Amino acid sequence: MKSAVVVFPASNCDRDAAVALQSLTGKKPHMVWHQESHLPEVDLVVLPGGFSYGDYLRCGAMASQSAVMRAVKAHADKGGAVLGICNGFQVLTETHMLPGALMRNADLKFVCRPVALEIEETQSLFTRKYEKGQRVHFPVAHGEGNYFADEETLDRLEGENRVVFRYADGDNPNGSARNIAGILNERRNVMALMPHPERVVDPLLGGTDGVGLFQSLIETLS
Amino acid sequence: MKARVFVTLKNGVLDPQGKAIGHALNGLGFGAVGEVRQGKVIDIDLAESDAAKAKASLKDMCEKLLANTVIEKYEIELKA
Amino acid sequence: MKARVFVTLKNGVLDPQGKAIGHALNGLGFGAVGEVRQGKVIDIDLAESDAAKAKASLKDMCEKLLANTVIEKYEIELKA
Amino acid sequence: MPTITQQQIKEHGLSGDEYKRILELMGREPSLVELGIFSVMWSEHCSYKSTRFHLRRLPTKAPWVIQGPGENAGVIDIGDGDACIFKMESHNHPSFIEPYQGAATGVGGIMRNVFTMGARPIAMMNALRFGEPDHPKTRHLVEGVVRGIGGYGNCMGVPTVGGEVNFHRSYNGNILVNAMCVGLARTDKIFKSAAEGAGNPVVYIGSKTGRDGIHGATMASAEFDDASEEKRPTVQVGDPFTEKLLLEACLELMATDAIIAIQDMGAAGLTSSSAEMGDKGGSGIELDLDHVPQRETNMTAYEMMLSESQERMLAVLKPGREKEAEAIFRKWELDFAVIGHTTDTNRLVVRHKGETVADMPITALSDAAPVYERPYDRRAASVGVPQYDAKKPLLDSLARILGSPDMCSRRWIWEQYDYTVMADTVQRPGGDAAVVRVHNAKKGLAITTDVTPRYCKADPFEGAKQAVAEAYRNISAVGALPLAVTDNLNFGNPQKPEIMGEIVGAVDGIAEACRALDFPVIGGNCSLYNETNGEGIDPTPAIGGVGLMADVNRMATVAFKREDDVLMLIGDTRGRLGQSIYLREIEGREEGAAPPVDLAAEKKHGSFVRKLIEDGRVDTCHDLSDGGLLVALAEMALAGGIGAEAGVAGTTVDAIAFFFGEDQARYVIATPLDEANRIEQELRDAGIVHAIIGKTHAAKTLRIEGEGEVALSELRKAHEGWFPAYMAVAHEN
Ligand SMILES: Nc1ncnc2c1ncn2[C@@H]1O[C@H](COP(=O)(O)OP(=O)(O)O)[C@@H](O)[C@H]1O
Ligand SMILES: [Mg+2]
Repeated sequence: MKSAVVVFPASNCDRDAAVALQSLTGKKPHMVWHQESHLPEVDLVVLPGGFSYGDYLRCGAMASQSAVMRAVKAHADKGGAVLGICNGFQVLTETHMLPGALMRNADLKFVCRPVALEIEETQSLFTRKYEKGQRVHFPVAHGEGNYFADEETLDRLEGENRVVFRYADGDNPNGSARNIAGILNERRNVMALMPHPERVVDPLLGGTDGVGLFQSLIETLS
Repeated sequence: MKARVFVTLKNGVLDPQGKAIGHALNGLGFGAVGEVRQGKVIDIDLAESDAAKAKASLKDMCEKLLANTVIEKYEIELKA
Repeated sequence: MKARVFVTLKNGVLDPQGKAIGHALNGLGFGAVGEVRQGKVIDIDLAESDAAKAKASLKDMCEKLLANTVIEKYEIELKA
Repeated sequence: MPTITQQQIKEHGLSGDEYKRILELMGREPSLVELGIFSVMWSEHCSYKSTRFHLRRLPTKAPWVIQGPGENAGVIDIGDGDACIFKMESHNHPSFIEPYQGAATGVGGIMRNVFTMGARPIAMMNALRFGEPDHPKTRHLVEGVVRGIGGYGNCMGVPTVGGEVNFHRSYNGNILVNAMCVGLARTDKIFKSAAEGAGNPVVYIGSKTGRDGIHGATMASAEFDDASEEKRPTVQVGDPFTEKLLLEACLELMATDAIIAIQDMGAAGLTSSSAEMGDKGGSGIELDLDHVPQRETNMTAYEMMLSESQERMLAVLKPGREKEAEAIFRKWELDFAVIGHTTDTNRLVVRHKGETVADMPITALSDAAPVYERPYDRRAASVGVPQYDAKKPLLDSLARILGSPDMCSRRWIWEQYDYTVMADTVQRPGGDAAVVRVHNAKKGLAITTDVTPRYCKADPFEGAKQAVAEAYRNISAVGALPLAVTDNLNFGNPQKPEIMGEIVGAVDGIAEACRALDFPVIGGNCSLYNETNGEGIDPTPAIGGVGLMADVNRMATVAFKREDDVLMLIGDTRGRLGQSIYLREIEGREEGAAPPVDLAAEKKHGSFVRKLIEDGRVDTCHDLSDGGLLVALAEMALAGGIGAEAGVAGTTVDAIAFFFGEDQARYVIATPLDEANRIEQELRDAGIVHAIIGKTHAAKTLRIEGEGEVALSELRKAHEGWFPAYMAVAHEN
């Protein structure tokens, strides 16, 4: 599987994503600067976590206007896989490649801790190595991860099995509607989540629950 | 020309910040405070003297960047 | 009564957000955009019909909570 | 030429004698700009004039020290060509005025100190002191400081991995915000600030200069804003986004060989960075302020030289390399300007709008700056063994202590910090020391900050020794070898002999402990005049320690891991309750002698424990500090979710003193029985006092012989409860 990680000004989990991809795929991902208007030939594009543009104005708003996002959109339109993590999720909603918006956490505080997630949907290239209903722990680290969409959109997401990750009951760290932690686009080739799978691929760092996500992609895209 | 843009949450979109402020104000003894909503105000210096053009351009800025129209609405005010 | 409170940075105080927005707008081709400053607007429902009293109370809220008067200034607007 | 008035001299914080000295050094009356430059360079903050004489006594050398005090940060060799660069610095006063921005810019400032030397920051720590919880300002300050630290550090993508927090009335009017940054570089790629050679371009990089942080009093003439008549605030606002770009751009430039010297613009911005670079390089510097990127209009030379706008750096490049450097900074969308050049005159010359506004010998700002041997009075240390009610039920007291402001869980704080970003945090907040792995290696760095101000108040010398010893213990307890410290000396007004006596005592204590423990001081910071209405803070010499762990797979944590592990107490327990947490929280008194520190025992016990962990024989260890043995056992049980039982193990010490005394040089380890037997024999052979005090057990309780038991869930409720409940109350800003 060939992959690329997009780097926006003040992305800061770009290295973490690259390290995880390299250790699991054996290949160094391409690092793509936000001003590039073309992507290299890759199977997967990752929009990493961080504070693109300092999270100023709205998280992900300015990054969504960058040249590279037009290329990412074209890649997705051709059926290429896109994974957004944390700030990457915010960028994808701002670009309207995913529905809804990520608002300030309900208690207004930045939160960093491991959370329990349930795998809702395994019919996806991102989660086929997990079992339906499986419980995993990924860390979250964000101030604005409170997923919001109107009721109609939420119903549609659920009806089309596009809710991939849900915070386990009682462990919703940000007030997200219907405990939603990660969703798919309609075509099911773009997925984003607030928790950080790339931070749980090494037993020393608090677990390996994130490996399944990358393995799923490798298996499908290689 | 100076312009002021208001970006506020649409009705029906939950506003955790506004809620927290209302709560804190009540806690501080401001019992008369009911609903509170928080938004942004963006003041822009614009090198454009034609009001209609300025307005069109500001609207474009709002749609493209300043507001996320999924959750927010905006108002534009031109000054002097 | 409804009130609107504007909280903005005092002149001279660095506004990183405003700076970044201005920069982004220029980057999007809005060349006429000069300085940009970002502030907050807070809309408050107030169970108080006396305008003078409402104003006094809002001023108190600004001083105590809504504005950080070390770096911010505020304006109060009463509506209907 | 303006004539300097008595009033202006006073407003610049200069004494009559100091001004006389300036006249001698200049051979004429200074201009206002020159006076401003003298005032900041001769300030306590920049010149260390009250402490410099004493700081010379600190041990600063060791074979592994690459750079001791004197540069932007200290540097140690951690093997394989890797260097660890770290420093701690205070941002106390600004954080009291505006907690969010004060703390945020404190974090930004210390990060620049570290990356200006070529290091990528890999971990942040913070040592915080607030007033008593009931003080009307405390909540607002806690909330703002924590949010500010997180706001800046999280955006930078550097994990904030630990720290310490105390509440005490002595900080009601002067909180302490000390931030520490640890970075990594290659030993052959360390950048310094000596601007050697003449004719080299001086370049300005980063954010534009505004009127931030220029001290109000000196600005009376130009202070009002014409539009609103509002007084210009002197608070600096942090811009972590720009700092992140500055970090990446600087590291990119540092990968070339274009830089001769580089220094961040911290306190006294352009003035101190240019003067210090010229001084260290033995050169002169000529600046033309017309080229300085400016955020505001009509800035005067005085304002530009004294501005403390954040996120700026000054560098001296090799001639001809400007274009290459500029391209890097443009890519990162940062300001870049050549604003001067080095000379061979040894003078700082500043021009603005075609006029020379300052022209002064650089040595007048450095070597010739005043050094005071202020009179001091080392008052007698507090002594005595305090009385206490020996009948109070132990476990009730434990629950109260675990739920007290100084001893409760800091989760509310650290969950607002991203402590896992960079994917190398192998030991998170909540343990003795944080551990971050060296990227792509097996080794790691253990980091801690420590000081117990109530001990320092009772006895500055023993208290300061204790701060160093506790840092040493915390690092040893995770299995790392303590290598070096940075200190942050927070005190009251040094012009009072009793405060100066505290400073002298503390410096001597740090010096003695660091020497005995092979734990040299490679950097530090002094924050004096922490006083309000004549009331000084308790002496607070915070110690930031760093240690090296050869293999992060062999690391101990405080959490109990198995049932039926034997609990071994290492070190001598006399049951010293003087100045203890128990005495303060349960008896309501702070009195008696602070626990004495036996440095030989610290070294011996620390080395013993470290060896066990390094050899992979022990994975569960906690050092004993605040609250003593029982608090440590409770923390170990709560962290692991495993209960335990313990007793006084045949000693004659009274149970309360045994379980809550704060004797130093102690650790608790937990291991399976057969390993415990072997370790016991080795302890005996080594002549180390020790005792088997109990074991972990299946029940989720803590049971104390003769005292009954308490459910872990109850202890957890007390421990986790206080902070969130305290912060949930609405407060004014
Ligand atoms: N301000 C803070 N920020 C982050 N972590 C903190 C802070 N204060 C305390 N902690 C963490 O809480 C734990 C307990 O702190 P403390 O009781 O001071 O430890 P010790 O007694 O071992 O020095 C440590 O892991 C420490 O890093
Ligand atoms: Mg400890």
